[in-house]
Amino acid sequence: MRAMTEGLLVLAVLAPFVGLLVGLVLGGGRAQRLALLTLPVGLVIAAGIAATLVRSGETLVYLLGGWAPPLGIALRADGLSAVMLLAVAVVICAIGVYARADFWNEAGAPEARAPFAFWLLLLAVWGSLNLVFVSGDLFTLYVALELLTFSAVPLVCLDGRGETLRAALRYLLFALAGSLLYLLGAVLLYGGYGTLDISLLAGRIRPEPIAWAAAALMTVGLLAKTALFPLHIWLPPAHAGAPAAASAVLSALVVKGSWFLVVRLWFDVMPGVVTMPSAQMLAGLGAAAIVVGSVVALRQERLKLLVAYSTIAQIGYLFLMFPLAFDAAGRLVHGAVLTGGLLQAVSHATAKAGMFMAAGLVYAALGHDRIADLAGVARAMPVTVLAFAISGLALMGVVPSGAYLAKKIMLDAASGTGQWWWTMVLQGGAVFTAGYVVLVLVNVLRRPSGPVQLVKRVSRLSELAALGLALCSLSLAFAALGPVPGKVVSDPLAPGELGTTLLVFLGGALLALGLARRATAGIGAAFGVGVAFEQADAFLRRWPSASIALLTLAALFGWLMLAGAPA
Amino acid sequence: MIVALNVGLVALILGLAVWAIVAREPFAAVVGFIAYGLLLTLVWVQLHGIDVALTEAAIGGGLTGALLIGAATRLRGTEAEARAERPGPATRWLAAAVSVAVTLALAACVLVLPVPAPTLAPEVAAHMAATEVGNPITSVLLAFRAMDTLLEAIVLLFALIGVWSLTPDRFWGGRPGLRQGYDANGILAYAARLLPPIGIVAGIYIFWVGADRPGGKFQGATILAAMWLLVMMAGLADAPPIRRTWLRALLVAGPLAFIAVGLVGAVRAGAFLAYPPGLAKPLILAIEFALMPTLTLILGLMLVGTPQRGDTP
Amino acid sequence: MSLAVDLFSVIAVAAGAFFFLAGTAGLLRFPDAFTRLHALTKADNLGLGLVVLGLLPQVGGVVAGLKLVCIWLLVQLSGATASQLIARGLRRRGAPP
Amino acid sequence: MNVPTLFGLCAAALVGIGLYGLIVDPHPLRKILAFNVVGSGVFVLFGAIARRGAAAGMGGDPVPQALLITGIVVAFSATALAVALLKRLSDEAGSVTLSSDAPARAKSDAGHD
Amino acid sequence: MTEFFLGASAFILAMVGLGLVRILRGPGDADRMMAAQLLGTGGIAAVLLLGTATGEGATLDVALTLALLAAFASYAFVKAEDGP
Repeated sequence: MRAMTEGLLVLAVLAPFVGLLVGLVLGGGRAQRLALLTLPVGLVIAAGIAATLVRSGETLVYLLGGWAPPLGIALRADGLSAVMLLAVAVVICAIGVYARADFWNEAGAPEARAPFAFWLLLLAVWGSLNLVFVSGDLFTLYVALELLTFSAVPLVCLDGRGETLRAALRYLLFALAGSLLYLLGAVLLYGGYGTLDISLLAGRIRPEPIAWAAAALMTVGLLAKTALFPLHIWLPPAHAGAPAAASAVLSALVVKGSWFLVVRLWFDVMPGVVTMPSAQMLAGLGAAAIVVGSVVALRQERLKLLVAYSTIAQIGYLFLMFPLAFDAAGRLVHGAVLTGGLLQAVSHATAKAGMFMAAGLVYAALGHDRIADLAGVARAMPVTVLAFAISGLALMGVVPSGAYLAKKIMLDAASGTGQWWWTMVLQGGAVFTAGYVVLVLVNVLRRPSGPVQLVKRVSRLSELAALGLALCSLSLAFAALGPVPGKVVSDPLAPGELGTTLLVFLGGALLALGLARRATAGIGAAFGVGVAFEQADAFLRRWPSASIALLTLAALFGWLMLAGAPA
Repeated sequence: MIVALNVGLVALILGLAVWAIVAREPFAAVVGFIAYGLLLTLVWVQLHGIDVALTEAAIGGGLTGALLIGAATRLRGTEAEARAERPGPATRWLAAAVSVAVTLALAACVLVLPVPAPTLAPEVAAHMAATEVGNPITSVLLAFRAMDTLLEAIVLLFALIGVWSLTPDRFWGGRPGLRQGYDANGILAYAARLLPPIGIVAGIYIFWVGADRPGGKFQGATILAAMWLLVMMAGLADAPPIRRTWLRALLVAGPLAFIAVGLVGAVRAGAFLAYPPGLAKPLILAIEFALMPTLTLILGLMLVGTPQRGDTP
Repeated sequence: MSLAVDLFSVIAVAAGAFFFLAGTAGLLRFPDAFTRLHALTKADNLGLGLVVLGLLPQVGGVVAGLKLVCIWLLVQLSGATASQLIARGLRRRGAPP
Repeated sequence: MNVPTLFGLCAAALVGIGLYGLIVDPHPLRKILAFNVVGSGVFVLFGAIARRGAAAGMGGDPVPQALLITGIVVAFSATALAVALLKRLSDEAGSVTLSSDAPARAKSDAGHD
Repeated sequence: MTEFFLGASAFILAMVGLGLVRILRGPGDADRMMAAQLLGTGGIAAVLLLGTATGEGATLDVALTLALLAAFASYAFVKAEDGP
């Protein structure tokens, strides 16, 4: 019986892949029906893994071929993996429901390229992500990362326009550079310790030059794939140019794969090697991502680009937990903060997918997504706007969203460890998020000068899928209350909490007023700041700057680990 | 003598790598890179990795070279545009500085690698008997780390799906690449009639010896793919339209068979990808046999590229 | 006997190496592309032939020997076809012969 | 200096050379080439590490050698995908530059106005 | 004997290197392509000598693979150059 439940780990990876393989042969409409059929199966498998884990309370391990590491490869699922598996399954299912309208191959009609490719690639991304979550071997993880890249890149240019092809090529090349740095680190680790198995390595690794070099190279390689500022060169055009369903996959899920690996590396492979200063730098990059991503998002004229830039800010959020998760002895530990970070990742995954779906629906209905011309949309498509608004609220961390609970946990840790500066970043980040959400909402709620022209009726099912994900994110705090210490959220509806929420909104509105492109160009100083941020972003997203930044960061991380190591 | 040889080899390799980066024209750089691939094969021989040398000879010397040469020839008109974007000296110096820093850090790591070196060779030797094959690399690839090999086939398939997804909509389902002219008395047609029979024998031979000596399905499949490409280049055969069901069935047959054998292992031997005792070698050979046509087709089609015409020949 | 065989190998391989030297020297000295490549083709193929000849008694076994000869033949074939094709392409585009 | 160390240092240099090309050369095809140079550097390093692990009558540690084969295949797939993308970009856009900024902005607006 | 084969291998490699320097500089792409093709011959000779010196029989298969695919890049070049 036990082997059966652990076999679920294999099935989680195999189910999407087999669906893809068989779908490729069936072709056209049948591939798509098979893909839709695979979605609930995968969801059940993920739920099964989560249930088994909750029941047994210990990490699931499956030895492939019966060979134990270091010779063989083990699949492992701990709480971290299970939560991500489940979250990804839910989001993929919602995207599947949403995408039926955009990518539909009629039963009798000849196979069409875009729908066929989309459904296969959706399964490909899913299987690759599941592999990232359960693999216990650094080389298998490298292959999983490449699988993820190869399935994500074609999603970017499904429409085949020159601009998206360019975005896809840029994404591919930068991501490949990142994977090589990761592989280089893994190779060094094998040279130093003779194994690639995560848990064996954790026991053998010591703070010494090989480990520092490997940690630095692998970390920045993964950051390049995650698009953490200032390595976000590829993200805005890729995520904004892709079809909405693909954008949701890329923005909500694909970047979480490499982020998850950074977490794995730092917390599970080399907690004794990475140091507090390097964690501070990682979170510092995250803080910079929040500021730059949010301000540049406010400056966008188009909704999808705004959402893409907000993704950069949210990626920054995901790295704030690292310096807060150190214990008194200066080691990274699993604990409440990691739970908080994970919660943040899940709430971003759901909310961001919902947001991109809503933006895609607006684009499809209006035939454009110029923010300045969105007046009246709220009346014309209330469900879509509601989905966008709720996603926005969830991202801001309004009660009872998952992000709210995550923020609480981290604020608690920040004050507990005396790192007041992260308190500021955490609070300020919500204000920035409020800024662009308010900007969009103000525009869609405005009274239009004439009747709103809809070029296409959007599918009600798609709207509900977006709304469902948004609600999911907004109510995550309830779902996660179990494993979290009760004192953190004693009374979410206390006057103080509501006051904070109001303040966040107010701050966001002010930011939107001051920095947005069109709203009020009159406020001179703030306007100048906005332009400066835009130019800095444009400079950093040039290829030479981004790649030099990549290697410089590797050197900095290496140096910070070396300098911060216990003598 | 061996030192002189190795130092000379290293000098040549570094020189060619620099050439591939700094040469003015992309085409010249690509030719340098092909020679570089040839020398890498020698490096693998020197490092006692004959299996790797075979892979490098087939992939680096053959397929990658042809792929890049084709691209460089076709993209000749784009050089001026790129040259105009060349970054200024400050950026170049900065780039050089960070690259040198990485090299120095790596060199330092190479010099402090632990002695004695950690190795899994004794572990492999101890458990090889259970896999019933004589080539340790094959033991690793198809038993100890069989999952990686399954994933490798899936990586190739993903890349092919990616290449196909770039098809212009009007050509979807059509034949990849351009129609190749056929000249019955041409030199290419001559080569394409003479070489493939030898190549097919050699490819199958290298696949067959792989169980017990250096070689294997992948190297063999690469040679077969190259022969298929040669026949297509000479216009003796045309690439199949990508909507054909038989083609797609062959493309997934290898991985599906691999997964099926793995599932049989889960039922009969207690774990996915485990082999029941006594059946290891036949099952390994069966997997390799099933993977051969799949890999050949994927490699060949990946080189031919995106469909650029309709279904009609 | 073994000494004579070894001597044969040494002489043949040395002669092969000499032809590689000659090919490279021609490459560096001859004036235009066609003569250069012509010289190089001849010299290299002869060089490889002599090396193969010298190695024949050393590899031990008929199969290995056959493989050696096969390698030489293959290189001959691909060298001849490739140079013809490239030269023809050159002429068609009007390069000076 | 022994053979693995020599080739290990060679690998370190190859990685640096390739990275430099990856940064400064604006042509995507040259970036693909540079990616392959970096990749081969990583592979040679792994090969040198495998050679250091020679034991039990084997000329090298077979585990890294087997992984190298997978690595070479993955790098080849990446190259093939990148080249296909590059060719398609050149066909579609008539230019292969990577530097055009925030491209989605101009195009999709123009398409619907 | 081993030393001699290694030496011959090193010598041929040096010749290959010298030739490369000359030819990679052009002037034409056809020259370069042809050069790469012909230098492959030297590479194959070097592999054969090396394999015999180390007594590793399987290097013959490496050389065989190289020989089979030796002209492959040239064919691709001619096809790309002349068009279909």
